[in-house]
Amino acid sequence: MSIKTYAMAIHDVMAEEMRRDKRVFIMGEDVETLGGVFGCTRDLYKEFGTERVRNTPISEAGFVGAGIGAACAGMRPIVELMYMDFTFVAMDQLLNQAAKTRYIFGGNARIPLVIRGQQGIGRGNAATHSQSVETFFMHIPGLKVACPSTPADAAGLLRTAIRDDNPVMFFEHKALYAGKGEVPDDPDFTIPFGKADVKREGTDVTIVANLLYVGRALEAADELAKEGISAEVIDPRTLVPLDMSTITESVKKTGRLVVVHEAHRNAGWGAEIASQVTEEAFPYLDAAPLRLGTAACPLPFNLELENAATPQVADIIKAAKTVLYRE
Amino acid sequence: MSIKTYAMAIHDVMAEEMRRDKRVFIMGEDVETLGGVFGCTRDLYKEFGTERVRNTPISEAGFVGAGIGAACAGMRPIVELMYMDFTFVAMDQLLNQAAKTRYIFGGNARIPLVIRGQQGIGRGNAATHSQSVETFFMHIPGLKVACPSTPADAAGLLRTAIRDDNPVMFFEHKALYAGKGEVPDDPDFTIPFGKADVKREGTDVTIVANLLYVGRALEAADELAKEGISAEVIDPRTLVPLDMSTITESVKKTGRLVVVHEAHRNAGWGAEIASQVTEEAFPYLDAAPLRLGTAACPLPFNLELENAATPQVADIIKAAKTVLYRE
Amino acid sequence: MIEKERARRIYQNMNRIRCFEMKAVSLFESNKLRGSVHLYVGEEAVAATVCSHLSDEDYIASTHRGHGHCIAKGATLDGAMAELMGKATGYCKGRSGSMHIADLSKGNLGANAIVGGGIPIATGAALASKMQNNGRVSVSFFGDGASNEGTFHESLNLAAVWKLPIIFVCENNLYGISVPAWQSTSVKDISVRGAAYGIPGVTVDGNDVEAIDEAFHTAYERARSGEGPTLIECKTYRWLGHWTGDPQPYRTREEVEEWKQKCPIKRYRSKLLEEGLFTAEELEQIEKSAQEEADRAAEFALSSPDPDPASLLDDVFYEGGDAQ
Amino acid sequence: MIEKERARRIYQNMNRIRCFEMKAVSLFESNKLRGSVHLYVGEEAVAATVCSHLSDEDYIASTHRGHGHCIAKGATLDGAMAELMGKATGYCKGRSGSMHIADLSKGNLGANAIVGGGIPIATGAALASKMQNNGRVSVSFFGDGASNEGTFHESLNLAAVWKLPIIFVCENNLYGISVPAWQSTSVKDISVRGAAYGIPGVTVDGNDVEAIDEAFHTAYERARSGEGPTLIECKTYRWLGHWTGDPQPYRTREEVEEWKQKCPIKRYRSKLLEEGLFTAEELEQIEKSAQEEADRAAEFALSSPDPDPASLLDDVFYEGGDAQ
Ligand SMILES: Cc1ncc(C[n+]2csc(CCOP(=O)(O)OP(=O)(O)O)c2C)c(N)n1
Ligand SMILES: Cc1ncc(C[n+]2csc(CCOP(=O)(O)OP(=O)(O)O)c2C)c(N)n1
Ligand SMILES: [Mg+2]
Ligand SMILES: [Mg+2]
Repeated sequence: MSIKTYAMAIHDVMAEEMRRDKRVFIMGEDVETLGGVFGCTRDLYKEFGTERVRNTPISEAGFVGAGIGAACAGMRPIVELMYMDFTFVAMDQLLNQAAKTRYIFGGNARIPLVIRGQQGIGRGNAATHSQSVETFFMHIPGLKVACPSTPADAAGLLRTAIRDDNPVMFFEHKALYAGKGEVPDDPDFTIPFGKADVKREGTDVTIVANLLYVGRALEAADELAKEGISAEVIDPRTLVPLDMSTITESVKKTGRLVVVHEAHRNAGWGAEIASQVTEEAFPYLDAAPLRLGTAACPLPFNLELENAATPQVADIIKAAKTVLYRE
Repeated sequence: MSIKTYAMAIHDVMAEEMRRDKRVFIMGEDVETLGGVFGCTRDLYKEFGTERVRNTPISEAGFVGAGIGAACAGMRPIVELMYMDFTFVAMDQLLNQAAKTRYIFGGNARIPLVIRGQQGIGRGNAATHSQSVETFFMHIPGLKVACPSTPADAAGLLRTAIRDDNPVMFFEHKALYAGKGEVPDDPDFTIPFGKADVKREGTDVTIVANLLYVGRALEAADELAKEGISAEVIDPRTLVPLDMSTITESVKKTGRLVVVHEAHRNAGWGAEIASQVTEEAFPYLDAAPLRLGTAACPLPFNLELENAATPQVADIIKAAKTVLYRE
Repeated sequence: MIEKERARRIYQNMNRIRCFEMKAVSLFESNKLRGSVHLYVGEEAVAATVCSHLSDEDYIASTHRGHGHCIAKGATLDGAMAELMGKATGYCKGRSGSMHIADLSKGNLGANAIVGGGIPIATGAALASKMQNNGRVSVSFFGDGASNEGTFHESLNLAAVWKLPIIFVCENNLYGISVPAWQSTSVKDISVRGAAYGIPGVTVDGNDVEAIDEAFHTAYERARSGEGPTLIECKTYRWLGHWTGDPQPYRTREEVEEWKQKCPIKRYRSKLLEEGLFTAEELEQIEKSAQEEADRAAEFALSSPDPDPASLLDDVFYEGGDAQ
Repeated sequence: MIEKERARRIYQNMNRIRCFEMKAVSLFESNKLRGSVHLYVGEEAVAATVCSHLSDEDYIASTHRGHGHCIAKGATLDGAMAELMGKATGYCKGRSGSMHIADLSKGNLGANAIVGGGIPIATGAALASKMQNNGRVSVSFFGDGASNEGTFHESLNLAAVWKLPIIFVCENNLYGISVPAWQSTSVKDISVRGAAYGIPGVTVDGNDVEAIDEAFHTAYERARSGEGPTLIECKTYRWLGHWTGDPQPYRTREEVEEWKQKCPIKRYRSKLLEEGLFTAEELEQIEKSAQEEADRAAEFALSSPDPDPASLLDDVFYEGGDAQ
C-alpha cells in the first residue's frame, strides 16, 4: 500500500500499463510538457517519449476518432479529454462510432480505447466546464462507464479500463484529484467492472452516490448516525455494467432509497436506479425512492448559486429523513 | 378542419409562419429543390426563395450554430436536421450553446430557434439513422422538447415552437410522416407546451407513450379492452416542459403505470417519469411502474432483429398485465 | 501503363462492383432488399484503382456509398450481398446493412453512414501503423459534401502535423444528395484544401483509371516514405439517384446522359484493348464472370437465413479479458 | 494614419484592457476573484483596433480569452469586473464569470469557453445581417488553437458560400495553452487557410495597431460591399500564464521577455507621439484615467452584492410569448 492522491493514482497506473504493454499510449491536449492541465500525465513524456504521450491539436472529434481507428488497428489508446464537457464536440465519434462499431461489424472488431478526463464542480469553471455528463453514455449502449470516487478505485478501475477490450468512458472528478488514500502496490491490482462498493453498512436507508457525492453521502451518513439513523452508502463505481443486485439487496434490507449525483436530476442516472429498484423491490419499499441531482439550470459561476444548484450534505440528510418519514 | 398527413401538417405550418413573419426562415440539408429527404419543405423555395429556404453544406455544427447566431440577431430560424441522430455532430452547439446562452447571459438573450427533424425506426436505416435521442435534451436544461404523435399535434406544437422565444428541439418520427389526420385550419392553431394529451381514458392502468408508440399503446389498449382491462393512454407531447400532473393524477386513479418509448430503455426518459410518479403517488401505486424501451444494443439492420430490439404491441400488453398481476 | 495483373484486377473489380450494384437495384425493386442503399454506379474507377495498390494489411475507411470500396478491398460478393439483405451470412451478421458494411479482415474499417464519420478513424489507423512502423497505409474515402464537415478539417490537420501514412481520397461526384457542390463548397477544386494543411492536393479525372493510378501512386509512395498525407480529388459522377426512387429534381436527364457517355468501365476497356494488354475475348470473360458472381451472390443471399433473434444482445461488448 | 478620434479610442481601450486585467490578476492573487480567468495582456492591439471600426450594431463573438474584446466593444469596466467576481451587478448577473461574459446590448455575443464554439454563432449573426440587409458586420475572434477545430472549417465554408459580412480574426499567440502552434497546426501562417474557402487570408503583426487597422479596414469594406468574408491572422503573444499559476514549462523566460519588448501599447504610444497626434501629457491622461477606471471597477465589484440564490432558476427560459 502507498498513500497517493487520486491524480497520482491515475498517473501511476497509466505509467505502469505503458511499461507493461507497448500498445498503450496517451493522447490529448497538453499531456506532454504540461502533463495535462490537472497533472495526470506529468513527466510521462520523459519516460515514454512524445510519440506515446502525444499532444494533440484542439480537435476532439478528430483525436477521439483517431483513438477508435488506432484501437481497431492494434493499439490501446488512452485519450484524455481536458474536460468531459468536451465530449459534446466529439459526441458522434463516441456514440455513433466507438459505441456501435463492434456490434454493427458483427462482432468483428475490438476497440480497446479509454476516454478519460475530469468533470464536475469545484473550480468555479461555470456552465460549460462543470457538467457531469456520465448519464449520456449509459443511455446509448456500447460504452462502459466508470466513475471512481477514491484513489484506490481510480487505480483499480483505470487498470481494468486499460486492459478491457472495449471502449470505456472514464469519469474523474476535478475536486477529487488532490484527495489522498491508500492504493495497493500490486502492479496487477484491478477492480472488476460491475461491482458496487458498499462504503458503509447500515440498516435504515440506502444512499447511492458516485464521484464527489460518495464523500458527501458519507458525511451525511455520519450526521444521520448522530440522530440514530443508520445509512448504508453504496458507490456503484461503474454505471455500465451496473451492479443492481448489490443496490437492490440493500434496499430490500433498508426499505428506503436515496440516489444522489451531481449530474442533473432530471433524466439523470438516478432515475434509472430508482426505477430499477422500484421494479425489483417494490414490495420491500417503505417509501418512494428519492433522487437528488443538479437543478434544472446551467451551472452558474457564482459560488452561492452553484451551491444552490447542487445537492448539499444537508439536502442528503433531509432526503434520508424524508424517506424515513422523520421530517 | 382538413385531412393532412403528418408531413404535410409540418410543411403547411412552416409555410404559414413564414408568410406571417418574415423573420422565420428554414435552413438545412436538401431543403430547397428536393424539399427535404422526407418532403417537409417541398416547393417552399418556390414561394419563399432560396434565401429563406436555404440549402446548407453538410456542416451540422456550423449551421446549428449559425441558427443560434441568427436567432440572437433577430431572426427566427428553423433548422432542419435530416436525421435527429445528427444532433451528435452538433451536440456542443445544442447543449453548450443554444441551451445555455440565455441563462449564462443573465437573461439578456432570446433564442427563437427550432431544431426539427425526424428520428426512429421504420425504414431499415440501422444503427446510426434510427435512434430516438430526445432524452438527452431533457437531461441538459435550456431546451424545450416536443414530440408530436399526430398530424394535429405536429401542426399545433410546431406553431408553438416557431412562436416560442426559446430554442426548441422538435422530434418528428419517420414512420408517422405518411399517416393522416384532421388538422384545424385556424392559422393561429397552437397547442401549448406542457400539456399532456389523454388519448384514451381508462381506469385500470396508465400507459404513457410518445411518437410512434402512442399508436402502439392505443393498439395495446384495444387488445386489453377485449380482455376487460381499461387502459388510459397518455401522450406527454412535450418532455420539456413536462405535464407531470396529468400523468400523476391518472396513476392516482389507476394505481398502475407503464411507460413505453422507442428511446433506449436504459436511462431513458421513461425512468424519469416512473421515478416522478413513484415520488408523487407512492401511496397510490398498486404495482411498480414498468418501462419499455429499446434494448441495450445498437439498432440492428435486420428487420427481425430490429423488432426484437424494440417494444412491440405484445410487449405493451404483457407489461400492462404484469402491473395488474394478471400474468 | 499499369502492370497486367493489376490492370486485370482493376477491370475485374470495376465490373464486379457494377454487376453487384445493378443486382442490388433489381433486388430492391422486387422488394427483396430494403433500407438505405447508396449506389456507386459510375464511380467504380476510383475504388478499383485505389484499392489495386493496397494489400489486405492496408486500411480503408469508407462511406455510406461503400459497396464499391468494400468489394475492391477484397470482399466476396456473397458476403456483401448477404449483408445488404440483412442475412446471418453477411459480413456483419445482418446487423449493418448497406450503410455500415465492414470487413476488418481485409482492412476495411467500414462503410460509415455518418458523413465525415470515417475520416478520423482512418487517420487513427494510420497513426497506429506509424507507431507500429509496419509500413501499412490507410485510405480515407469521402465525398465532396463530406469535405465540409469538421471531421475532414480536424483529420487532415492531424494527419499533416503527425505526417501519417494516409491518403485522403475525395470522390467529388458533384452533388451531396441534391445539393450541387458549387452551392455547398466554397472552392471549385476541393484539392486546393490541401494547402490549408501544407500537404499536396491534386485533382484528377475520377473516371480515368490511369489518371487516378498515377496520382495515387505518388501519394502512396509519399505515405510509405514517411512524408505524410496527400489529398486526391477524383471528379466523377453518380449515375443513379441518391436513393432508389430519388426523383432527382436537382439535375437534368441530359447531364446524367452526358456522364453515362463517360463510363469509366467502357473507357478503361477501350484503353486496355488499345494497349493490347488484353483481347476482347479476355475482357468479355471478365465481364461474364463478374455477372455470374453477382447472380450467385444474390442466390446465396436469398437462400441465407436471417440472424437468430436470440443473438440480439451478442457482441455489444467483447467478453474476453485482456487481449495480450 | 488613423483618424485622431479613432486613434484615441484605440489607445484608450488598449489601456483600459491592460489596467482591467492587471487589476483582475491582483484581485485573483488576493483571493477576491476565482475561477478560470484567461488574460489578454500583450494582445490588446487586436481587440482595440478591430473594435474601433465597429458600431454597437455590429456583432462580435469572442473566446475564453474574452475580456479584451468585451471591453473594446463597449463594456464598462464596472460591469465586466463585477461579472468576473460573480456579482449580481455583472453583465450576466454573476452567472457567467470570465469565461462566458457577454453584453448583447453592445453586439457582443459572448465570450465562449468552448474553443471554436463562437465561430458558428458569429457566422449566424452575419447571416441575419445579410438577410435583414442592415449593413451590420460580424467579427469572429478565435485563437491559433481554435483554427484546428471543426467549427472553424464549417463556419468559414458557410460564410464563403453565402458571402456573409463577417471577418474571421485569428489571434495567433503561438500557443494553445502549452502546445506550440508548430506542434498542432499544419501550416505556419494560418491565413493560408483562407485559400481552402476561396477567401482572402492575410497575416499581420498583431502588436502593430496600424497593420491590423489596414488589414481590417480592407476586410470590413469587403464585408460591407457584399463580397464576403476575410480571414485575418494577427501574430501576437500572451504575456501571462494560460491561467494564474501556470508553471509555463513550455516556453522560456527569454521568449516571454522578448515579446514584452514588443508591447503593443508602448509601440502605439511611440507612434502617436512620433506622428504628433497627441502630446505626452494627453497620453498620460488617458493612461491615468484607464487606471482609475479599473480601480473604481474593482471597488464597484467588491462592494456589489452576490446574486440572490432565489434567482437560481430565473432566465433558463424566456417566459413571454411570441416576440412579434
Ligand atoms: C453527419 C451527416 N449529415 C448528413 C447525412 C445525410 N446524408 C447522407 S449522404 C449525404 C450526402 C453526402 O454527400 P457526399 O459527401 O458528396 O457523398 P455522395 O453521397 O455524393 O457520395 C447526406 C447529406 C449523414 N448521413 N450524416
Ligand atoms: C472544445 C474545447 N477544447 C479544449 C478546451 C480547453 N482549452 C481552453 S483554452 C485552450 C487553448 C486555446 O488555444 P487558442 O485557440 O490558441 O487560444 P489562446 O488560449 O491561445 O488565446 C484550450 C485547449 C476548451 N475550452 N474547449
Ligand atoms: Mg457527392
Ligand atoms: Mg493561442
